[in-house]
Amino acid sequence: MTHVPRRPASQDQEGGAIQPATYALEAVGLRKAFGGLNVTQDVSLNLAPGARHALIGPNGAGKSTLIALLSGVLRPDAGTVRMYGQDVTHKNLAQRVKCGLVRTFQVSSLFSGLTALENVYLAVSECAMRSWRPWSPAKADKAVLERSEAILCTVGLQDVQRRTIGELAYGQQRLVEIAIALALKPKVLLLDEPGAGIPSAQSNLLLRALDRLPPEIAILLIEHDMQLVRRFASEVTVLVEGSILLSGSPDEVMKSSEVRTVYLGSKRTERFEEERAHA
Amino acid sequence: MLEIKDLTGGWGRTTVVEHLSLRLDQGECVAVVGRNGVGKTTLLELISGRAQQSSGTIAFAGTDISRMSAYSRARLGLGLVPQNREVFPSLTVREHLNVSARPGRWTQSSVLELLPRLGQRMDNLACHLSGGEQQMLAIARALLGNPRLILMDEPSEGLAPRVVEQLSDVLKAIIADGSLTMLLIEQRIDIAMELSTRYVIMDRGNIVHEGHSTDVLDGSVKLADLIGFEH
Amino acid sequence: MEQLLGSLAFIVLYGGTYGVVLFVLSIGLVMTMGLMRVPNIAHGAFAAIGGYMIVNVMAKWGLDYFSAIVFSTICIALLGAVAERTIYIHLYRLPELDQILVTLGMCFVVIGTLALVFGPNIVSIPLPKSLSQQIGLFGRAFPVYRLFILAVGIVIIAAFWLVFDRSNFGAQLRASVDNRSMAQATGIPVDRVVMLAFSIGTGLAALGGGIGAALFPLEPLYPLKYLPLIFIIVALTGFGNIKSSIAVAIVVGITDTAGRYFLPEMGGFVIYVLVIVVVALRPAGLFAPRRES
Amino acid sequence: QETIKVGVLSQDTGPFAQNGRSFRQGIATYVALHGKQAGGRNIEFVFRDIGGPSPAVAKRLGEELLVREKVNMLAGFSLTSDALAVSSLIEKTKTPAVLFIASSPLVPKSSKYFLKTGQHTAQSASSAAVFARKHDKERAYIVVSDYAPGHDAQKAFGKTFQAQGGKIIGEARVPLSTVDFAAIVERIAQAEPDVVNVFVPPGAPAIGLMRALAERGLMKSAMVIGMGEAEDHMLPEYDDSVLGFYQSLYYAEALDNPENQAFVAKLKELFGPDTQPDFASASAYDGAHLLYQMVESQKGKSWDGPAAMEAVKGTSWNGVRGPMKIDPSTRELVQNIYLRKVEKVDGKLKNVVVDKIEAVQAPTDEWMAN
Amino acid sequence: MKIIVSSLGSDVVGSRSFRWTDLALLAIPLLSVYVAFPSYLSLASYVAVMALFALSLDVALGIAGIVTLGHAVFFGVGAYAAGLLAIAGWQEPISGVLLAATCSALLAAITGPFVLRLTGLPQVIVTLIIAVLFFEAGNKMGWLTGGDDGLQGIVLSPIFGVFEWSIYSTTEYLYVLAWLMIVFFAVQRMAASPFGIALRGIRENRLRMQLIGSPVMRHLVVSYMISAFIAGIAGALLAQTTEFVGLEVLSVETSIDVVVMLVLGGVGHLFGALLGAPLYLLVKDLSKQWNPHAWMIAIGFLLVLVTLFARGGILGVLYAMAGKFDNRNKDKEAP
Ligand SMILES: Nc1ncnc2c1ncn2[C@@H]1O[C@H](COP(=O)(O)OP(=O)(O)OP(=O)(O)O)[C@@H](O)[C@H]1O
Ligand SMILES: Nc1ncnc2c1ncn2[C@@H]1O[C@H](COP(=O)(O)OP(=O)(O)OP(=O)(O)O)[C@@H](O)[C@H]1O
Ligand SMILES: CC(C)C[C@H](N)C(=O)O
Ligand SMILES: [Mg+2]
Ligand SMILES: [Mg+2]
Repeated sequence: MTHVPRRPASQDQEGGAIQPATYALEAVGLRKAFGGLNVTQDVSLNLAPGARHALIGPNGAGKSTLIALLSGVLRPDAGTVRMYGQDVTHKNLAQRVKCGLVRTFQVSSLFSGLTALENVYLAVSECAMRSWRPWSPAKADKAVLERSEAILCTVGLQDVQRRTIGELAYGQQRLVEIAIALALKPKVLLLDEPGAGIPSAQSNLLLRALDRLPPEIAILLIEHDMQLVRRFASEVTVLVEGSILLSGSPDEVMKSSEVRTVYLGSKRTERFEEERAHA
Repeated sequence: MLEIKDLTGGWGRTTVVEHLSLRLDQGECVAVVGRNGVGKTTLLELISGRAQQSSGTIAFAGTDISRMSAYSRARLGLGLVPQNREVFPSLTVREHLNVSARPGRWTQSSVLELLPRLGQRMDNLACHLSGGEQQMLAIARALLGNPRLILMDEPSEGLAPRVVEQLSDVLKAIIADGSLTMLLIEQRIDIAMELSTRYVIMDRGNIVHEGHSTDVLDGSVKLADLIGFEH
Repeated sequence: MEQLLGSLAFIVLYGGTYGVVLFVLSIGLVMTMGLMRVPNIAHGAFAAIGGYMIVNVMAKWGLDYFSAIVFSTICIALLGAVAERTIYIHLYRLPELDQILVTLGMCFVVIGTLALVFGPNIVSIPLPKSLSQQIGLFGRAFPVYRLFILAVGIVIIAAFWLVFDRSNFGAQLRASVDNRSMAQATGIPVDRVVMLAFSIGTGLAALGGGIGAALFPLEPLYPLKYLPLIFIIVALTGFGNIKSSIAVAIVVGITDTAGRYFLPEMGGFVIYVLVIVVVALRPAGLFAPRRES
Repeated sequence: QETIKVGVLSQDTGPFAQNGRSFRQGIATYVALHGKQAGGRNIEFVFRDIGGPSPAVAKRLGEELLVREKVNMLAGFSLTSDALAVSSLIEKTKTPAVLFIASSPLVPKSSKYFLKTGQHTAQSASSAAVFARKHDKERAYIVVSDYAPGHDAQKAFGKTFQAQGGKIIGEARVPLSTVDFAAIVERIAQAEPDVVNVFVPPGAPAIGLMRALAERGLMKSAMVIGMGEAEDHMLPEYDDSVLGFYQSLYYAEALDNPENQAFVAKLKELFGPDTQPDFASASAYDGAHLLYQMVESQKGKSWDGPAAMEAVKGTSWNGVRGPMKIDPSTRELVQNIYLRKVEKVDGKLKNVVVDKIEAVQAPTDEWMAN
Repeated sequence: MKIIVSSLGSDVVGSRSFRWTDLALLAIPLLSVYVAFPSYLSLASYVAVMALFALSLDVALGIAGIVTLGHAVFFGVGAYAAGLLAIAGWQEPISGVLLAATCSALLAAITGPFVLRLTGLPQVIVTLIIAVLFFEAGNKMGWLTGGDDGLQGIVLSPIFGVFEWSIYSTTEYLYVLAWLMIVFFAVQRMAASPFGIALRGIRENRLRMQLIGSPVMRHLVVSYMISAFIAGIAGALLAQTTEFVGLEVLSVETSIDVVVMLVLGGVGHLFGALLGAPLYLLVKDLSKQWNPHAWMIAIGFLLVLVTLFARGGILGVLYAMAGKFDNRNKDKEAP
């Protein structure tokens, strides 16, 4: 499949100033609590450039919260987030996006009154720094328009690009969600259950879209569909009750008995073993 | 249990489902599969009474429910797990369970036993739950209404594999003993086939193919070809 | 010193009763706006209609003050139910701006009609002898009328506690409003629940309009004139929290009275400034206890 | 036969709707008594409703009256701002305009084509002070609504009261929108004045203020004196709390001069026995008289507005309010100010005239300025 | 609570852009008023000023989704600024308008960051409260504003030093009309620009907009300033054409009026503002002639009916009819 990124050999956490930054995204000691509930407990996570990393774990383990902390939707109670060595903990959402940190939402969050094309157009024009132009007509900006259409094409929505989001079926909305993320030229892409609502047989389309991304982009994926995880990820981290249980290659992780008991369940694991045998 | 004849309907003036007929017997679980946007959800919502029906009939346990409100249908014993979860954001988990409870085999404690995660978050507002927890809540809400026919739209979405497994085991058992009938939409073919007895494939608002789930499970039928996915 | 104590007693007692009237007047809107998510600009119109009704049944049918208030409260509650069934039912689905506009339109119609029928001037509700007396309290004269207001407030609070804390009603109402069709599909009798809640709200508005007529005089423009004040209560309450609305109303009543007392020239605006400060400090906090979703 | 058109700018809707109604009644009564003609010409009134405090609309309607309706004179004006808004218009077109009740001294100064049959705010306010001193009141508290007329009244009362040896122990301007006066009245009560001078708009504020004053016992312990807060037709809106309230103004329904008797009788005949006149309808009636005089003065000549004005400057006549005279230099009126007290007559609240101060002149600008 | 603005999002990227012919289409009926109803020009210029004001609200409400019941603040500040400038001796009208509008825009830059942090009802309430406070401040600062008496004595020099002001409102009408057309054209351009689309994105989903890296607050503040600038132009024009400024320009009623006008015309279409103002004033005028209190009833009913049955105002109805037509074409294109 895709290449397997190697962990940077040695790495000095304190020496960011001396050593050139190697990790695309680096989270150190993140904590977050809602009221009395510790949702994220001292989580540290690294993504090398080009990483294909999956995050799995039981419902309510804190995966979406972690993404929210990384992307700046939530402020961590403690901890640091760095991108290519640069501390972005105190940057807001928009600034992080400008640094190349892009995410999708578990529950679609789109511009429902606008057309699919306009949704993507917004992202493309923002990315191309065109959003301050108040005078030239939007449709005259052919470069932006063409790129928007091209991106919709990659996710297979070219036929419905003139429909408003409210008119699209759920699965199509999920694809617009991904199209927007792609439009932002991400360096680090955080995907929260992108496959939900897309037929499993059609998730090819999704994987293909991801494959077409420049290989140096680091991707963190949350997904409950183990087939997708296995086909996509080169490294898997398991989050349980807000802290990391273990990390490793998909095979390692799925073999772990702990992961089976808290997350996978027995049958699913069997089937997974089977599939692996077929592969 | 459920008899749909020549059903046509959709959203507002747009017709999505056209001249569709389908029959479910007591204690059956029928899976509806198909590509995005072919009208699976719309079919379900037509049955639940939330989409607009323009012609045809829907009979439930011998009663014609085509003209009934969603409320009357629910009271007759129709349960719904909608696609977007549609939990009530300003209610706590406990309040969800309270307002949806109707007498029957499912009680608060038996539902919480099945979905223990919810029990830990009883006093949280639904809008503060994680995606999977919301899905569990939507399922719990439907079960607590003790429906005779349950309509499930992608119930496994967002749920951890272990939860899906437990859930499908329990549902399978109840369906098997004949006390629950289910119409299931599921994108994950493996789960759908495991749970269902029969499947139908939809395309462009109609049923284009039917078959038995066992055929898919044992590999004699390749669903992906029928649905028409590109590989 | 004595003067200071006298001032304090005045502020607490007058401000408190003022707050209670605000509470009764606004609780219906707290419910419709907070629980039912309909910014019902016409809320004050129900209060005004109720007030005018009291004046007229007292004058034309010779009803006494108390029966007139009860009568009009019930009538307006029924009117509210009818309005909910015929007009508001179409609003739940609309965007909020449209809801504001429709109810604003209704408000205009009521104002115009009241002016047309009863003339543009103020009308007053004559207080019965028993209420227009004074009694000694905390070493100073205190109108019985204000005590009556306090008593009514306490009764209403108790009733609310019974309905909302001891039953599913509140949760059913919120569910119905969050997602009407899903609530129906869950088997909640949405229509009944919403109608009942609405009718309670409008009935109470009429009650507030009636008992508060000495503080907020009745006139055709009534529905719009006191809207900012009622809005403030609703906003500070944090949309929909009935329990805190009583506290907020009383705090507002007392702050307003104190402001007018200590700074007569600017005092009327202390409360507005307070709202702005609160919003500046806690833009989400006080207003929205829950996340939008 | 030539017709002289008079455009009447009034407030028929909105918060000042009462004024508009009174204007129409006053004019209609005058026309009923004196016919539609003067000086051989027909006189026709054209009404326009400004509909609230909106000078832009006033100016537009004024322009419409002049351009489209081609009126020869303007009249009406409840609010000072409405009058000021049209001042540049009448200046340009040399159109005489009669102010019925707008009483700010700014207006006659803004254009030489303004005449008035109302008052200078200070006439009533100063007379109130004179009256209070006559009754040996020493300590005055002034409470006015915080807007321009209120400021004028506050100034005039305070100045006159002090000039006559009284003492102002407190003054407060309350926001216009105030209807609950409990707090300010509490302050007033603590200051223990023996006279309270008030100036608030009629309607909800006035009723609220009276009620609060009575509740706190001030209506009895002090002389409460205002201006036009409780005209007779408004009294049914008050309860007994208003008993004992004094007002100083240039008109009272109870005046027993023949002009007033004829006016009141015709008014009741035209608009029903329950109709009561007030200062606005009286001013409109007297204003109509002034307009007729102006037309009369141009008898046989071609219409000349400025000349008509010149002709009536300095006239004096007996209006429904008694003798009145236009001061030719300032175009303010010299008129009587009546002191009235609300009492119960035959079980009904009524304004009873208790005193009058004769031939009150408008103060000079210098006096008002400092 | 989120306030969703019920404008019909027209497909800017997909639809044809504004053409000069549209402007001509607009100009012809407006100019014909000049010829056909010379005695109504004073009313017509008032209507045009209000249309411009409604247009300014459409930028805030219809495009950027800022729900305000306090837009009169900017209108009023523009009017007072223009009036005070003229009284202070700055009698050149055009630069006067621009300076006054700049004052309004600066005010928006100050209140904007505070107001725009809010959404939904809190935003409505806070704008309402700010409007109340500004009205009172205008009243209190009598030394500057003339308080309740108003600001009078405004004298302007002829436009371009050539065209004299007239009491027949001929100059006034053309002057206001010129401003209206220029502003309308500019706003049209803006609405169809990338900036305009970004604003619509913010209106639809603010959080998501931040997440595509958009400087949401700055966009909002700028749009608020643009809207305030236009409102300031309208206010200044009112001051110049009536040569008087009264406190009511700052009143809450003015704020409500302009919202009603815009809604009757149709929110978010820009043309709606141009239609709504005359409709509102016409209905008000006609019903008043019938009975002084009837206008509130008439406007009230109209408001209810338009919102319930003619979503998107008059223009919404027109668009819906055109849209049906459009859809048919769209369906034909689809395979
Ligand atoms: N605002 C909040 N207030 C209180 N609790 C919250 C809040 N947001 C999230 N939580 C809780 O934090 C926990 C973690 O939520 P999160 O959404 O991160 O889970 P998740 O791992 O993404 O789960 P899923 O797989 O179901 O999506 C959940 O139990 C949720 O109820
Ligand atoms: N609530 C709705 N309002 C209006 N149109 C809708 C609505 N839901 C679905 N549609 C339309 O109905 C058509 C069928 O969609 P539907 O959701 O039924 O498909 P689906 O088969 O469930 O797809 P998916 O697998 O993506 O969930 C779509 O074109 C969509 O635009
Ligand atoms: C009391 C009245 C004679 C004063 C009048 N309302 C005015 O505006 O001047
Ligand atoms: Mg999640
Ligand atoms: Mg679906």
